[in-house]
Amino acid sequence: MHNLAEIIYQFLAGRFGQSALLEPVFTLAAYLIPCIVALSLVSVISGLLTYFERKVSADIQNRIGPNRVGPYGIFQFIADGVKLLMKEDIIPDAADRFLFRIAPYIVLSSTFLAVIVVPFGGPFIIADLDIGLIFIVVVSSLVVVGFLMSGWASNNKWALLGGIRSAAQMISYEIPAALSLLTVILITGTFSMQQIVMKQGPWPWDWFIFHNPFTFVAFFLFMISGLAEINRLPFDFPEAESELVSGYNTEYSGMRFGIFFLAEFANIFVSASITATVFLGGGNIGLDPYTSGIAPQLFMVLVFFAKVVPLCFVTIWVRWSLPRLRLDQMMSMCWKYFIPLSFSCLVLTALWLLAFNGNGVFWRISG
Amino acid sequence: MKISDLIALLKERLRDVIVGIEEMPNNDVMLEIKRHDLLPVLTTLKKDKELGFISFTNQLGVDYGDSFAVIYNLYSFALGNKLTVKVFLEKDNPEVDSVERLFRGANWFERETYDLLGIRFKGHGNLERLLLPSDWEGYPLRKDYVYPEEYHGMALKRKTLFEE
Amino acid sequence: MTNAAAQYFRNIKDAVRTTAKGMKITLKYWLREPAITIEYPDRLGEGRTADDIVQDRFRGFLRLDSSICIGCLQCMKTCPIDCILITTEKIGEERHLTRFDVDQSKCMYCGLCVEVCPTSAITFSKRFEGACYDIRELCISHIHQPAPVAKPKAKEKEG
Amino acid sequence: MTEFLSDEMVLNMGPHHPSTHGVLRFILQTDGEMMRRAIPDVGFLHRGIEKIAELLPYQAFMPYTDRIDYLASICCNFGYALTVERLAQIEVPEKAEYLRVISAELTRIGSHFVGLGALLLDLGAVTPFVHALREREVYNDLMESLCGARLTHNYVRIGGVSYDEPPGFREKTRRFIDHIEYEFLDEFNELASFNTIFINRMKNVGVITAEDAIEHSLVGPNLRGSGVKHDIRKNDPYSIYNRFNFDIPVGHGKFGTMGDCYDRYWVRVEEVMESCRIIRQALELMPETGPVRTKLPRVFKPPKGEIYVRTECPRGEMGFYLISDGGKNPYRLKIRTGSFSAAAMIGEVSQGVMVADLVTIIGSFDVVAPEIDR
Repeated sequence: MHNLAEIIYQFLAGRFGQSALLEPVFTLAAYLIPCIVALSLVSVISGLLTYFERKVSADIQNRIGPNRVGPYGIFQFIADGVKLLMKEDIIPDAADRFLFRIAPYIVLSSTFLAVIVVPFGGPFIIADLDIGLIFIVVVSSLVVVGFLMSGWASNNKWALLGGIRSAAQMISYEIPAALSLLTVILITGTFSMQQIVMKQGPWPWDWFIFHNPFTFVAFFLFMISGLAEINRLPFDFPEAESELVSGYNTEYSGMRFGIFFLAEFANIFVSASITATVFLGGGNIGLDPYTSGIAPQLFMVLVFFAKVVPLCFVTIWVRWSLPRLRLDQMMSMCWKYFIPLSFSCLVLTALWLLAFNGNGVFWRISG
Repeated sequence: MKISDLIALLKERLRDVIVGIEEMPNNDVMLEIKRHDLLPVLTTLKKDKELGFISFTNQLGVDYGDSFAVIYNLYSFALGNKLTVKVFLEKDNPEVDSVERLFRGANWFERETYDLLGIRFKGHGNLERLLLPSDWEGYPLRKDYVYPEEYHGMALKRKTLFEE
Repeated sequence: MTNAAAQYFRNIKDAVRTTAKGMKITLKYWLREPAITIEYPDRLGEGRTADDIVQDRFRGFLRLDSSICIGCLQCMKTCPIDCILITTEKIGEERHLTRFDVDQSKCMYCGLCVEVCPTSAITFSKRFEGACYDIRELCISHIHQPAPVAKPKAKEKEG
Repeated sequence: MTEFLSDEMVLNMGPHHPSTHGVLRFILQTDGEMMRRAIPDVGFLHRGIEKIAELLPYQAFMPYTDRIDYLASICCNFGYALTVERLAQIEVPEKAEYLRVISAELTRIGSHFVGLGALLLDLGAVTPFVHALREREVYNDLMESLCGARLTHNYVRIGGVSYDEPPGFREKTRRFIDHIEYEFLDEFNELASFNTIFINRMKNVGVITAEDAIEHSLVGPNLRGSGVKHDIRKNDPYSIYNRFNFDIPVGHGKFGTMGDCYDRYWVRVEEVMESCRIIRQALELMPETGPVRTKLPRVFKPPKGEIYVRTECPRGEMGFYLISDGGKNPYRLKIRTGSFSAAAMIGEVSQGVMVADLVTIIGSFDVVAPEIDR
């Protein structure tokens, strides 16, 4: 298996020589360095996403948006982060202090765990697990634990309602999201994210979204259930500021709130990158990600982000266009529409593959 | 309906109970009745097919100095007429039948009148202060009301800046 | 049965159609419509001040032209919240204004004093930036030393 | 013991809750997301306006009427001025009547924009709210050029209005209402009103039958939303409203049952269009010049008497019951407002709905807290 850790390990081993003493150090470094780099990268990306969101919403609403810190206000997120860090960290008296404190980290870590298997294009993937996609599905549902914890520990009824809502919502929408991802797995036959990217091609007709009509539907099903998974409007029930004040993070302040905030935007990025990887070909430019030179590899990264950023924009755009559903409508939407549709997509894709010998609609062009 | 016709109709329907009936400015009729007649009269006004004063638009209490009064403003969609019903109450025992059962909308109006004027409504389901805090003393809209200086240690008047 | 199925797909169609319509509008705004925000207070544009962004009739802080004030006390009497305090004294032969204070922290900018003034001595300025660290700064004295009141013209006195 | 065994949870919604439109408090008895009861608790904004009226001369009370319903201050000014004028039988100049109607209808548009936008904001749609407020900003500028204030206008006086129209006012107003009627509302409806999610949130929620609405003294758009065709401007015309040609929009179950939240919402949207019609006609008919104010004696004393005058405010009928003892202050002034009965009704219709629906219901009644408390 190729991944960043291995490359770094080999680089270190080549530089300092093999020895039994240094091996654990190399291994640790090989795994830690990409993790730290990727995580700080994701933090910066989610910070930029907050800026992006504010700017887009301002444009949609005839406003200007952040424009004071740095050119066009681009460093606004840093100022916000500094402000949040300096704020007092208030823990309510009646709160369960231990749970209250660790809940944000659980939310954040489950988000960042998913980043591990996201292929940023080329060889830039922290760990290309065999079970990559399943890993993401599993890890992203850990967020629920954090939300429930924060809702319960706050000892606030609004927060509790928010926590319960998030549990109900995320567990329900896990199913259509996973099922629509499975349609692609039927085609690839592997869960490995890097393999999924490599099985697609550089051109739109090579992508799995246009493989057959049912993956096309599955793409939109995944997009929407992804919105529900990451608690974005029209599915932002756990927060629902006009109903539940601020939902699970009502009682949080300072950087603990900032961590929730960071996790929310990191989630947008993760969701968009999964969509880009699975359905839109990720960073595939038709070359082998490992053996080609550094220039094509960086171009792959560029291609990957060129796909992720529009998807992030769609997430933000939807939020500023639509009202929120009601809880029961959200549930019935999931169980009446999304799960049947995603199941039928799965079955119909399987039948398609049987009938057309595993080929897609554009198999003649894409070869 | 013309005001004179309405007065004639009301006189016919409520012959025995009318204390006074007169025209008011703005196309209105003022009907004065005795306290214990209030509920039957309003019931007649509402239930009577021809009158049909089904809309309870307003209710207020007044402190006339030597007596209290409760005034009801009704409206009839059928006739297109307004009607003002007035009941005088004694100063020392301001109590009148509640019409909450008859007009559900009167609920809060009566609570407000109780709150601000201290007129009690017999038979009201939940006669508590509505606008003021439940431990407020006195009834502000009474003419002899003295404005308190403070409430729970909070000063109720700001010193003017001119005193500096 | 077919009805229900048709309804099912019609629901999906409706949801997609109306959502797409709404998103088209927001996209149009994102791409095209300019911001209408005025960047108060520091980026109002070339040579514009806070006074320029309000309309001509704007009811801002009260302003007194003490040279034409006849000391009739009408503004003080008509003020619903008593935010004007005027004292006059007879110094020598003439009446003098000794005090003309307006408590701008209390004033509700209703304009009754301006309307009632027979000589238009008290008028609205366009100033509205009243933020300060001490509320006492908002109690503005318009007379610093006793000033003789203006003689009312006969005609204006009637009005 | 049963206290502990019941599934009931008491939630305290407000007074500082994002969607209670001002300082309004509800005590919710809920079973999870389902609500058993919502008990409104009002009075946080009680300023004793009726008591203040007894302490002030007739003209000096005018600025206080702004504060009854701060979103529609001109309509409140108008109602109070009308009451005093009818009692004292003061003639109002022709031009002042037109200026009053135009400004009152503009205020209705501005007020409905806040009402509609805030409802959408409660349902999570932020953009339509900001768009509605953007248009309200134009209205604010118009009113500022007319009377110098943006929120508490205090424009109407007993016996007229305070200022004549500024130059260019007609042109600007015409452009504003053209924009509202032909461009903005279409876009707003596409963006928000006809959105499936929005319709599903609104339809069949908080249904009030016509009988119930009358029984509970509902007024204005809330009453008309239940299908009762009753508008003071038509049924008991005041000022010069009988000169204009306009319709009374009523709810007819556009998407769900008659009298649901969507009907109340839609009645308001249609009322904006009707107001535009009235303003357009009034701008045509308004005389170019003329006095705008009748001179009143400085110490104004209306004759002894009692009067009840109702006017149509954006939140329904606003009634002023004025008792004059011939003195220079009102003896008693009772202000009956639309939000007052609407707030009482919220407790009635919100039994057995979800918490999210309560927010919808509060928004659809378009209550303004100071108008409830006065």
